[in-house]
Amino acid sequence: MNSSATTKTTAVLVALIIVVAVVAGVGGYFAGQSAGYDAGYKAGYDKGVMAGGAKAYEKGKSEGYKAGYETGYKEGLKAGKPKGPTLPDKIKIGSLMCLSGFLGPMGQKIKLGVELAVKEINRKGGIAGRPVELIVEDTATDPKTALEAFKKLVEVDGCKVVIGPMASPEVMAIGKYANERKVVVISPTATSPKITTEFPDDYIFRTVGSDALQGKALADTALKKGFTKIATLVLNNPYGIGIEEKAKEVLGDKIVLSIRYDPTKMDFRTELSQIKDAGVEAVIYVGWYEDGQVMFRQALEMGLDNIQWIAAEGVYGEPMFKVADAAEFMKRAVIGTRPIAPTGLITYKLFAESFKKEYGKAPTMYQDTAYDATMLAALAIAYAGQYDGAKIKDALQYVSQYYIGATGHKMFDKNGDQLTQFYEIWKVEKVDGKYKFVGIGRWP
Amino acid sequence: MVVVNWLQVLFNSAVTGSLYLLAAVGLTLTYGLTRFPNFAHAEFMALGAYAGYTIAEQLKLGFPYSFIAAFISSAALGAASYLLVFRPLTHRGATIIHLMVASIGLDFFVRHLIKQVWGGEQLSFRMVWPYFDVGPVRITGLWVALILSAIVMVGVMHIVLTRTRLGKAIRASANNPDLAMASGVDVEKIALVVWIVGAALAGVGGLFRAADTRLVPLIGWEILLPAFAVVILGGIGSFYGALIAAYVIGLAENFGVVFLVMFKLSTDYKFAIAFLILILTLILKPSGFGRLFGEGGKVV
Amino acid sequence: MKYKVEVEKVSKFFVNPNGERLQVLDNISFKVYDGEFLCFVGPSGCGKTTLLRIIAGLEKPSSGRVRVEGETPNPKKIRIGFVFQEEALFPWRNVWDNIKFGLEVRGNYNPKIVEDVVRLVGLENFKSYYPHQLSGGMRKRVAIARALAVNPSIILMDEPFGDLDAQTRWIMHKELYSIHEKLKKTTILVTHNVEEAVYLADRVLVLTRRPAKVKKEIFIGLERPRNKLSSQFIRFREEIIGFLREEVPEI
Amino acid sequence: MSEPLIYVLDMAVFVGIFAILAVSLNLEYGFTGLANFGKVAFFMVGAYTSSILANMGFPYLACITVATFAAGFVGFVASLPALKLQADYLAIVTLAFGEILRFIFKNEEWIAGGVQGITVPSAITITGVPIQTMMLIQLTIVYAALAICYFIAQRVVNSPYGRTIRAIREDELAAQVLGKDVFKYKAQMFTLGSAMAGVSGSLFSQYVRFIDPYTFEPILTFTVWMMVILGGPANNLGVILGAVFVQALERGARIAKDYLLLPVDPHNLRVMIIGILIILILMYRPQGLFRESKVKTPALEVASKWKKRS
Repeated sequence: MNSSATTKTTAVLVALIIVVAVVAGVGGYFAGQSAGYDAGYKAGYDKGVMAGGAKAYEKGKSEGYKAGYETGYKEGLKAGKPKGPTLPDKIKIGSLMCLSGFLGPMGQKIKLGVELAVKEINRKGGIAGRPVELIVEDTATDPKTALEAFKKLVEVDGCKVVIGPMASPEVMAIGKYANERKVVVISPTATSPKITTEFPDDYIFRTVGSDALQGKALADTALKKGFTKIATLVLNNPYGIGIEEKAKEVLGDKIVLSIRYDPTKMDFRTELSQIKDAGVEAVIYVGWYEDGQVMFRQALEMGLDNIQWIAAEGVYGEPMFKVADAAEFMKRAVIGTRPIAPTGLITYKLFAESFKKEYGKAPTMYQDTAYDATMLAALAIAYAGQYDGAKIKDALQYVSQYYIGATGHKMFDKNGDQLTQFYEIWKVEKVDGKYKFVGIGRWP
Repeated sequence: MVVVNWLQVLFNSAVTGSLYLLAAVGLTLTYGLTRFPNFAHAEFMALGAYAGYTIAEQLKLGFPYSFIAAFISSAALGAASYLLVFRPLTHRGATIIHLMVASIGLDFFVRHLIKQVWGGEQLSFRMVWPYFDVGPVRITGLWVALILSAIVMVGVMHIVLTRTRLGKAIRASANNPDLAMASGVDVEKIALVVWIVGAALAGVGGLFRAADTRLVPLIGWEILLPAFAVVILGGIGSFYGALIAAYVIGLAENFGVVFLVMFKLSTDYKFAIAFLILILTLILKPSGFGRLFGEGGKVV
Repeated sequence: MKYKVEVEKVSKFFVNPNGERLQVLDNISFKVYDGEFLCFVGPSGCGKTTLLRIIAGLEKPSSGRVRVEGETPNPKKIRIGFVFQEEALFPWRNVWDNIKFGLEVRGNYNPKIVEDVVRLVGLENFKSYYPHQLSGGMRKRVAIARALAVNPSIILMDEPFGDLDAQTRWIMHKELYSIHEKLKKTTILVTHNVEEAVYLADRVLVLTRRPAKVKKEIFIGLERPRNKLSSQFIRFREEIIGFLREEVPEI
Repeated sequence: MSEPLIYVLDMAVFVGIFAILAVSLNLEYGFTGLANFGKVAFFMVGAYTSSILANMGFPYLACITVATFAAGFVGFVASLPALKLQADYLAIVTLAFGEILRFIFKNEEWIAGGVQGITVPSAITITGVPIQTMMLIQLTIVYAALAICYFIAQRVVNSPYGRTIRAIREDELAAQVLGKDVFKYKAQMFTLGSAMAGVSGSLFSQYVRFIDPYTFEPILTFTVWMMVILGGPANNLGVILGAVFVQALERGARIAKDYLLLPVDPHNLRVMIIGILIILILMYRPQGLFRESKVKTPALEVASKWKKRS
């Protein structure tokens, strides 16, 4: 039997199994997904291995998984059985993004992740047959404006679920109001540990790990490599400082030089000279694409590629390669961490394919978490069966236990933080004249 | 113990200073001539940078062409600002405060127009510049180009200001428009020339800043206050004062970073150094270097 | 007799910081004869300087018109010697270069002309000095020389000696008097120093508070050089001060 | 359920907070002619002082009082060197001063959390009250403060004192000649304006209940300037209407974009419109949409006579 036949058989099998296996709500989603996976595995194993083709097995598995994943979503969203008061005819999901201001450039990109999810949901028939309307508001990277925009979403549009806001201070600013008005907030990017302590056990969720975890991951990576003289170079904002503080806590006096920089300054030569002159073995670096591109280019120019740089996830992504010098520097000197799913990333691949089909380019950092946040919101609404903040909040806790998204398992703990977060350790390689990220390890 | 490569810091200061000089020359001349600080100067830099980007990256014509594009587009914006906004306002008897507020209005307008055209996303130049070591100092092609541009600009400006009738009139008008006018200089014509040249130089400065770092709509606004510090320290309307002040502030910022790191303070305060110089100059010696060196009879 | 300057019904408005129109000159008319030395006195801030600037063509009147030698004043066309209230010299130019600036701009620089005016104001030994190396009185001489160098049709002086000490001012009054005697240039001088006005002027115009109108015209029929201590001199002085006091009771 | 009313109330609260700022800038610029481009600095001092005290457990009245005095004091200290400067220098110095102050709040974590910001415990907690009622309570507090500030501003500008400061604005030299200690008057107005900004900052922090250094960028100052320029300097009612207008435009753009299909991003468009509007107003109607209010005191007669004479 040839492999294409195998695939076809698999798909048919999967579809059959799913139709049988689907139950209501998230059960349907979950069942669909796992059934698909099982079916693919089984079909691939049975047919593929029997035919002696490991390739066919792999392909069968992935095809089956894909089909199951697709169908699972579809069924999961469709099967949201109205319980009690029905869902409105049109389901409004709000989103707060930094479309202008300092994080504006980043927000413009992350918005695409949210929009992709909404498009997919509507293509699959919406939530229990109701189309989703997405309302995106600009926060101008400013807590005050974020709060104002949030109020607009809540009071004018009547949104009960809001994806965003992006920056931790913005989440801090809207948190209290969200709790008062019982509106579920899922931030795809806010990583400050302060959010956990400030808003435990409430309406604030996030699909990204707290900085405290990643700070530890970075520090452990440095320890494992045996560095004893380390510099930290971080953004002077909650993201950078959150990680820096955790890293300092772990590494203690191994850190000999700490520099916090303003990302708008963009002239880092003298800061980099300082690092060079301090004679450190490694630099723990926390930045974003925006300043990372410039920082790495200037670091290469200053000849800092002879020490090890350990970077946080802010600089993980294709845009870093747009600046040739920055890419070259990353190849030579940078390793880093980034949050990943614990069980491999076929879901990410599917997300990336869909993204590429929609926008013609590869997804970048946080577009995946934004996508997951939106998908989770939709599934929670479907599961809750009514458009009510408190119900959706409970449903969100429940569906997150089964959801495997672009960034893997997204189970929330009782604080609305990620229960488990694994980090991949990556480096950059140049293959056939093209730079790419390669995983070289995992934390913990 | 913190080890410092002072030569490198010195060179870095020259890079920073050259950028500030390009940004501040037009600002100081227009300030002297039209007698108000033009906040929209920030957008002269931004427009030059974006125009240069379009030529170099979107049309792939290369850096020299983007240089010309930056020069021309900012010059046009400078001329338009003067002819359509500031000259009519002056004719209507607007006060300094009105002119300042109007320049902020213009700044908002142009910045968001740029944002509308090029989008808010960060853009960057893909050019790769060679880099090499001279002794202990690391140097890159871009920095050399920047410093050279500043030197060439200074040389040309110096010859124009001291050798040509136009230049002498510019220098006189920027220092004391009334006196120049009473001496028979057509100050309005000179003002137009200065707005065009000043904006064009700012555009080139913006282009270098963009090539050195990246492009965002706020690119000009980010270095507007340091540029003001240069203007104030150098004495308003004084080209030579600005020349000295730009490098003084470049030095202060870069050496400041070294000390900030030594004393375990955030290097964020780097900006504050320029602002502090600005405030102290205004309070202690409002005429800045212009007077300080003018007393030697040479500067201003 | 020929009029050198004709001011007809000139009014001037400014827009204040709130956009309110602020009138500084109210329907002012007068004529200046060729070779006359005319002084304006008036309360501080009444608009004297504005009036002078309008005559020089540095500003335009809101209404009315000004004629200098029958033409609308324009510093590019009509040569005007303006001596500013504040110090107005280019600090990077030495005495010689400052004086020649007006000629340079008009493209008719001639060392002999400069030489003449330098001698006239007695700065022969200071030609290569920079402004900061000179005393206040000498800087005023440079400013006057600069104004004279372009062979102006009229000389306009805006409180030129306000910032000098009494003694130097004394000397400058004498200097100015002798220069005027020599050249017989039509001169308009704005001051709030009544003594200065009576000492120098053929005619004094007293202006009212803002918006300024011509309050009184006084011909100073005294022989020159005048004695500041003579009783007639003091009578003229007290008369003008009396008019001013009506405007500003605090004086 | 959606409650558009809350959104309207919310806007009203912000209008109130900004109106206080606009009135305070009006005192400085509109009546005294001071170009304060660092308004946000004093707003920030008020907000941080109030927040720190609230976190230490002080009652709200104490917070707002201390915030007012703190901002007034900083304003007074800043005014001593700054007010000797001419308009353009003053503008640049105050702008730079605000930025330096912001850098300090941003980088010194021990003051108030640095870049992490600081949350503000609510002074008034009444459990079981619907949000609308809470909003109304907030609204009452803010508008009471606005009323007091407005009242003080009106009293000041319509008194003989107000006459003097207007005279200073019109002609500093003349005022000086008339024996007025111009510097003292300016410093007093600057201090008063700063104190009012402190009130506004305190109300802001209490309403938003979270502040961080990013809230206090120079753009906030310019927003207030727009309110004053649009509303009409030297007209306290006008600048309040200016505040209403700017806020309404901002929120209007937010809502309009859901219903209109524009080829331009409405946020860009909004700022572009404001930019053009500022230039046009300064060119064709520099007195603002509303003219300078006439002096209203028993001494009106005297004042108008004085005005005519000058």
